[in-house]
Amino acid sequence: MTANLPFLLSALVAVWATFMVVTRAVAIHALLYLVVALLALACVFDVLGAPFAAILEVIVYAGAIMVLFVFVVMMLNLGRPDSLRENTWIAPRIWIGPGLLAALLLAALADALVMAAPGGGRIAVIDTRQVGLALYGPYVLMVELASFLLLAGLVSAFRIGRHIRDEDAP
Amino acid sequence: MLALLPPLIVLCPLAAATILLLSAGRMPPPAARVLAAGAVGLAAALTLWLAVLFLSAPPPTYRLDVVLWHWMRVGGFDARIAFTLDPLSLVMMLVVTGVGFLIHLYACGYMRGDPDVARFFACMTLFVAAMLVLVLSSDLLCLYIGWEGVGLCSYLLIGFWYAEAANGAAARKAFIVTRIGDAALLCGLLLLATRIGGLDIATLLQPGHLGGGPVAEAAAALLLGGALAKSAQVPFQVWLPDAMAGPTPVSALIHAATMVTAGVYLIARLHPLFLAAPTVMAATAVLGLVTLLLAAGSALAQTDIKRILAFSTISQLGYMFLALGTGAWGAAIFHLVTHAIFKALLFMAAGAVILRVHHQQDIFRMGGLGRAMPGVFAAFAAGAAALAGLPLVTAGFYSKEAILQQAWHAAPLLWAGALLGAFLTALYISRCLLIVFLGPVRTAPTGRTEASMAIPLAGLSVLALTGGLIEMPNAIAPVHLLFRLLAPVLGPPTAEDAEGGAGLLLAGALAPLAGIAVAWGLWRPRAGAIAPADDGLARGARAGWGFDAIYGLLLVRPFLALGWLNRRDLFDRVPDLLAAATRWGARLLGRMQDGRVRRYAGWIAAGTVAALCLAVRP
Amino acid sequence: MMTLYGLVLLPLLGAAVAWLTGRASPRAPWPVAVATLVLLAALLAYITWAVPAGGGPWLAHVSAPWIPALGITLRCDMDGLSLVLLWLTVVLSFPCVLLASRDIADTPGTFHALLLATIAGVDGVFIATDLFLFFFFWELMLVPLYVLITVWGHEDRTRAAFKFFLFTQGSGLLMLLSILGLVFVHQHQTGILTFDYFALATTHLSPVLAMGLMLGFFVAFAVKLPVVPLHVWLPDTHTQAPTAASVLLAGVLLKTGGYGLIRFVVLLFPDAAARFAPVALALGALGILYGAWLSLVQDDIKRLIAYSSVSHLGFVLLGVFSASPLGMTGAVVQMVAHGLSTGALFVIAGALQDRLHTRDMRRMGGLWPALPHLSSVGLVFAIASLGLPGLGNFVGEFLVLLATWRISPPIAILGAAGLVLSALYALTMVGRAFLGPPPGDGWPALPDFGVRHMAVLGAAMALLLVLGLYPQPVLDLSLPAPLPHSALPWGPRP
Amino acid sequence: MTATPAQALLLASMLFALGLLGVLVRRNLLFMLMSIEIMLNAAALAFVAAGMRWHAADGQVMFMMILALAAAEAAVGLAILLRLHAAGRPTLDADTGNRLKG
Amino acid sequence: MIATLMAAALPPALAEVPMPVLVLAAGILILLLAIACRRSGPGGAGSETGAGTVAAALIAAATLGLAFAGLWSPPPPQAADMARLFAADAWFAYGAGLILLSSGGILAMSWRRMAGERADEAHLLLLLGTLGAIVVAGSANAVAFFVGLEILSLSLLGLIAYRPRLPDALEAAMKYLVLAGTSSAILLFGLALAYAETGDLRFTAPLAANPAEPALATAATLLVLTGLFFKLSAAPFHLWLADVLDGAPIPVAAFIAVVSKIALFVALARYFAMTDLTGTALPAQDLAVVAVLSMVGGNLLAFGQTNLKRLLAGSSIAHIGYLLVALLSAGPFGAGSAAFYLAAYAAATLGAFAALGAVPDHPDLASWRGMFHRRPAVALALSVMLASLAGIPPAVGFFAKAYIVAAGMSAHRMVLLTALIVSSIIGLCYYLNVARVMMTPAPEAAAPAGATLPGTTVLLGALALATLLVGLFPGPLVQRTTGLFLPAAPGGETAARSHDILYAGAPPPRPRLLR
Repeated sequence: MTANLPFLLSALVAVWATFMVVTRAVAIHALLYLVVALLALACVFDVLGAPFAAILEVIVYAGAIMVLFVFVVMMLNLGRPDSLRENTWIAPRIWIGPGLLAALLLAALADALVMAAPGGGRIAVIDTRQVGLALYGPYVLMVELASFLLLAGLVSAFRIGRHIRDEDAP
Repeated sequence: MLALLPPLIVLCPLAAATILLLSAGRMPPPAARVLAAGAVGLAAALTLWLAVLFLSAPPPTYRLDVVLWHWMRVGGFDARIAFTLDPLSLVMMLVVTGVGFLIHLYACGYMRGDPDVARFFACMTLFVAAMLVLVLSSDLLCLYIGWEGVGLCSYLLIGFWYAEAANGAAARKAFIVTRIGDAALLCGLLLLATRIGGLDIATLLQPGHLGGGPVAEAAAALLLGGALAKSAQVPFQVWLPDAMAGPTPVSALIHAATMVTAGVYLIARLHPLFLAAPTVMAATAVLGLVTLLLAAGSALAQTDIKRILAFSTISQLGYMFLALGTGAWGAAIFHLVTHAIFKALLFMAAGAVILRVHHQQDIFRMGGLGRAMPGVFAAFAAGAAALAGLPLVTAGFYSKEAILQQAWHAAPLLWAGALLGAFLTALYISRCLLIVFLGPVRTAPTGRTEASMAIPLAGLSVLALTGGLIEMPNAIAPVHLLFRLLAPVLGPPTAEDAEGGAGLLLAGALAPLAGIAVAWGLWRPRAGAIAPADDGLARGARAGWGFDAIYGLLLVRPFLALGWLNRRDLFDRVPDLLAAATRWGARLLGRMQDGRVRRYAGWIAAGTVAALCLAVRP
Repeated sequence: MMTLYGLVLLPLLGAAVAWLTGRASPRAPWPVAVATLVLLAALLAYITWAVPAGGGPWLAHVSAPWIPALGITLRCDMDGLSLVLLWLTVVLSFPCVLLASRDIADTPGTFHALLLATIAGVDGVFIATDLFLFFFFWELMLVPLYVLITVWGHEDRTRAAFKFFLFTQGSGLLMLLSILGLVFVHQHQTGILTFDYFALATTHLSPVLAMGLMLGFFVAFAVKLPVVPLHVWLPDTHTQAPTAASVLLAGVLLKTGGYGLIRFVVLLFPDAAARFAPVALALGALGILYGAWLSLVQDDIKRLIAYSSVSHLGFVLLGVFSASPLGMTGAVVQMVAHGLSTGALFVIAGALQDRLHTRDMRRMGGLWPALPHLSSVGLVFAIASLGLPGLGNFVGEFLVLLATWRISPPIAILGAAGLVLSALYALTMVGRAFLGPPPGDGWPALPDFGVRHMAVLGAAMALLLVLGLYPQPVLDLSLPAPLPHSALPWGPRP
Repeated sequence: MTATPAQALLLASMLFALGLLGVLVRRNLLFMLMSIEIMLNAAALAFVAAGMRWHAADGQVMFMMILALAAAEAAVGLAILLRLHAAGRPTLDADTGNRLKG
Repeated sequence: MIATLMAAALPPALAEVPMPVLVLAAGILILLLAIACRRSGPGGAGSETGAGTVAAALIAAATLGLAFAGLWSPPPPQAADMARLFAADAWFAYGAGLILLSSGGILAMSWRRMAGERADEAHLLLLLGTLGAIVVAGSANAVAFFVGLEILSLSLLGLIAYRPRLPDALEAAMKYLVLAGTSSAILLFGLALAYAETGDLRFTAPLAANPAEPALATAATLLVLTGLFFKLSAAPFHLWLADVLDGAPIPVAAFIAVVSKIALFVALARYFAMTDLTGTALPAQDLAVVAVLSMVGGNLLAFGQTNLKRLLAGSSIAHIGYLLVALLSAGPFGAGSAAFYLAAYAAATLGAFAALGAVPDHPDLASWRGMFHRRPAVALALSVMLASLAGIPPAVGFFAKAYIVAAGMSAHRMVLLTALIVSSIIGLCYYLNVARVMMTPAPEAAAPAGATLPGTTVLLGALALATLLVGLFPGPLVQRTTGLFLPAAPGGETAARSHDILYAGAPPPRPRLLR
């Protein structure tokens, strides 16, 4: 039980922070909670024996992607009216349906996980080396393809984001 | 030679009809008249020649089969287009071509001035051809061609003056009412064909081929249905009075002399079948009697001269059916012949009258015409006398007497009814004669009767008076020319009961005389206006005892009303419903796409969750 | 005999030529169509004469691979039944083209191309003996007709064309299910995947299965024939179609339903058909009476004729399911006669509409003096359609009723009652349209039928007369060829 | 003992459900994007946990792929978001102002 | 030969990759370089010369052509089964061939449609999307599948919002982004669960791993299915399709409706290659429900539409349903009929969109009135395409649908076939309605200006011809599509069983429903 404590703690934090993300009215608050959640998840990764993933989670996710979000939030220049409006949009009434759906999904997944619990052997640490070997061994092609994935994202984002400020320009 | 003649005789009017039809109205009217009358005259002459040949050197069995071609031969069923010449068909041919020729001659005069005379004669000649096919056929299916063909011509000719809507309605009514009978007849044919495998009359009538019992009864009943409708007997009599909408020669030829007697001919031709069906025989007799009384009663109340004659025709046909029902085949045919003569005569005389009084047909608007048109008066009187059965001097007396005698032997009640009918017959025809030809003049006649009309009148008058002499009761003179002629077909004439004969004869002679006397008492010429009786009984009688109204109320109206309600076709609503359901579904699904991305995500989630929930915990 | 393919290819070729020439000149397609039909008739005549004497019931055969992977071939066979119906098709195409389509002003090239394409499809249906090929033609012939109705039809053409297409196509899909079911059962039994009619006929089927498969076929053909609850597309379609399409529909297309019933229902599933016969007979009688009844109360003259078709084709159903050569041949004769008489009636109704710009009989009447030729022809064909003995319709109806009487007198009596009703509606039509007083102050001068119309319709009448008085050649031909291994429902060929 | 893969998967499920909840509830596109990131993250966690169970690095390889996707998707998504914001939907409301429907 | 040479010259790590993927990747890089060179060249970024676009189009066309040729290169040596990323089998070759041909068609459609905006990036994105599609079609591994899918998604996003100044395009991109993201996450979660259950990342339904307690495997399968269904736009995951097609430029709409769906369907079939889909067991049942919903729902949706793009969206949903029927008809014909139908569907849908593109900016049905008079060739071509979609002879769709029905019949899928027939009849209504509208004369003789672009004309003509010719002579294509679908890996009982299901020769299953 005690050995399990770090996992439980980080898991609790992650769930709580995620819940806060979903329920916040102010975007920047939500983003910060998201960062918290991601950091908590990084802890979970570490507990699970995936230090490389934990590090990437912190650097790329919490670091890079979230910063991107923060920039955008800054650019949008949201203010008090926005958070007030946001509050009316997340009135309790509209939570019922989605909440039910999410609960059912969780129940079904939990049920499946409990019924067919994946065997829990000892957790061995899979270190960066192993990951690197896998990544540049059998999955090297995927890495190359991932570059095309990023290229596609790049071209798309470039295409969409160009001339964003002069809407009337040809 | 003998074998060649029957087809040739049929061909004469048929060719004329074809030429007249194909000329499509371009033929000048005189040519049309000459062609039609000539063709039928030629047919009549050929028939006479045929008769002479046949009688002088009869074939061994008094029957000659002329097979023209196989009509259909499939699946064990075989029908041929074939003619049989035997005494019965010979007599019928003589009537059809002889009377037909005279009526065509008469029509040449009667229809003068009508622009559509070619169409008229096309139909008339076609009718003669069809009627000849009817009487000559040796196969019932072939007979059916003629049977329907005459019905068609009847339809075309009743509605000849088509501009009048009522004429068209009358024509349709005639065709459809007879068609109901035709359907029954067809069912009878189907039954027989199923049993026998063919409809050859000779095969059919071979003893033991069909046997008796319910099958024979059913077949006979169905055939009787066809005969009743064709011959305007109760309960199908309603079409004939209306059929008087056609030109008078049509009434004379089709609705008095020939077509309406087809039913009589059919039963006489198939009498062995009917003999095997005693119930149907009884029904035939009873229906005949009922018809003759009802129609005679109706005739007594009519005001239209042609309708009087129409009801009279129904009534006289009732006599024939009575005769058939009592097994007096010869008497029926005898009456058929004499009736064809005197009724054609009456119609033609009436037609002559009608032409002269500007197409006035109401007898109460006529009167005193005897002085203006003595010849027509004489002809009408001769016909009326024959119809009434004036004893000894008229043809009608002898034929009716034969029927009465037979009825007495079958059932005295039938005889009594028939005797009452004879009385009524004399009464109504005398009424007609008295009102039309005697008394004060109410409508002044103009013009004069043409020779082409007068000659047939004269000829038929003579026949109407003397035609009966070919067949006399034993009590008067043992002359049995007709019965003996028909014996090979209809069997030997039944032996007459000698002791009752004279008494019956006397009764039969007195009834018409009494009728004439009563008529004289009621409608003798007197000054002042006369009007038809107008009490309830008379109105009912005038309306043909309400059969039309009842049929209309019970059959026609509900049928049409239901049809009208369902005019848009009940089943047609089903696709509409389906279409509406589809549209509804489409709208529903379209509403799902309300453009809100959250909603879309919701559906995705819902689908997933539903699948998961169902799968994980089934 | 490769010429069988010509029956399909020649009209298609003609269609292409008509379409192409139509782009150049609006007057060109009509002669092309006429020439195509003449050639087609010549080809059919050649095929008819080229039949080897005494070569068995199947008169011609041709086969070529099509989709070998699925055992689908381009197999066509012709027996007397096919031959009779092919002749009917060719003969009825002439009035379509000679009388009805000459005056098409709107893109005549396309019109004639579609007309010829329809004829090609119908020809294909009548000769295909590969079930998939049959289905292909079955669906194919709808398309040009749909376009014909949609583009050149009357006021409510869209709905009518829709209904027509949906009903026939939908029921066709049911037939596809049955075809495939049969094919796979056959494959299951023999291991051979084939759509060949003759091979499939040897399949042994359990009663339930046979009934199910037969019903699939039956529904498709019943829609086309039509059989009463499924007839609802027909009145609308016939009413709204342009004259040529009406003639083709009534004259030929409905016959594919009857043909299918004979070839693919009764012969392919004799036992199931025999068990189904009571229902089919009842439906036939219902159709006869219901069609006649509704025909009687119509105001639209084309609708009246359409419902009369429903009534007449009820006899075909009776005949087919009477399971006797008598009924079968009667049904064929009835089909041929109905094609001629109803086709002619549609020509006449179309001509009336062209002249009066209405089909409503309440606005007609007294046309005889104004249009003597048209009216007399109308009368003649009305009489033919009421089944006057001596004309073709009577032979068909009589044989059918006779066959029906043998197995069920009550049904036959109902059928005979239908004859009374047919007289009723036919004469009502004549009375309302041609006879009686003209409405208002008479008709203005109207163009009557000319020589062309009279000649073509006269030829149709002559054919009806010949069929009525000397039907023996058709009777001899029209008995469908039996399958080689299985006996006909009525035993050996007489 | 330490955490089992099952527990980690359960955690991933919870995060996943929460992310889905966010997508379904929030009308603001920014929050939707965040929720999608949460869901992707949950999936990544699940992969890592699964990799733990089999002592294989494949799970982490997949994690990295997901990371790449998350980055790319965030970039494109934010670009669209900015564009929408500039093009007249300043509230970033996903529900109103939709022209494509029906 | 070139392909052989290339294969020989490649580094060993790339040897496993199917040739078209390599060619496409190379082409993308070349195009990227070309664009970069041009932008930084003397003309600079501002030069909107057509020459650059033409050059880009030529490069893209050459790439697609070479990739298509590469399909005939000798199959790469297969790595050990577990680690295999790609399955370059016949099924892949067929799917990739269809994808490449369709992409070529879309290229022909779009090569000046995008003018006004720079088209070169569109070509780049088109190639990227095609690459993603081919990777999806050929992936034997979850990682490869996922990466390919996301390449496809992301390039689609760029393509949908290619003209971001149009609010519709932006809105469509937004919807696609949110929903594709959600569904990707669901898919990923499913893949993760499957990996947790089985321990390998093969892209195949994980049902066989632990038959005793299949709950987790089932959940995983269902989650993966959700992702696949979303991309295939099968009901009830279809709602985005109409909006996105409506908002996207016509070539892009065609790309979504054709290329993306072919790729996903090929992958879906591969996913279930080892699964017994004959019975009414779980994945089969799920697929069947979705198939019915898609057929009926899609056709109903299209039935109510007056916008041709949205109508085609509905039609596309319905056709996915038909394809699922083929997939579920695991008999001798199931895979063959699905492959055949894919080709018919691709040709017809592509043609329909090409016809829409020939009369641009008129997606509204009402503006197509009288098209047979105004633009007869376009109307005729569209009619042929719609006939093919509706399954009317002589278009190829007729045989394709009949083939599917045959497959269904041989597998006794009576319920599905009933739904197929009912929905086909609904489908007929709207296809015919379009044809009817084009046949009704236009009230005013307002012919839309602008002639059809040559690329579109050629494409339309070729597609119409192909649709009719293959419709009349489907034999060769049937031959080609038979026996395509080899199971990815023979292993154990399941594989053997699926082998039985997929091939003729083995005794067919006992008829159940019919007996």
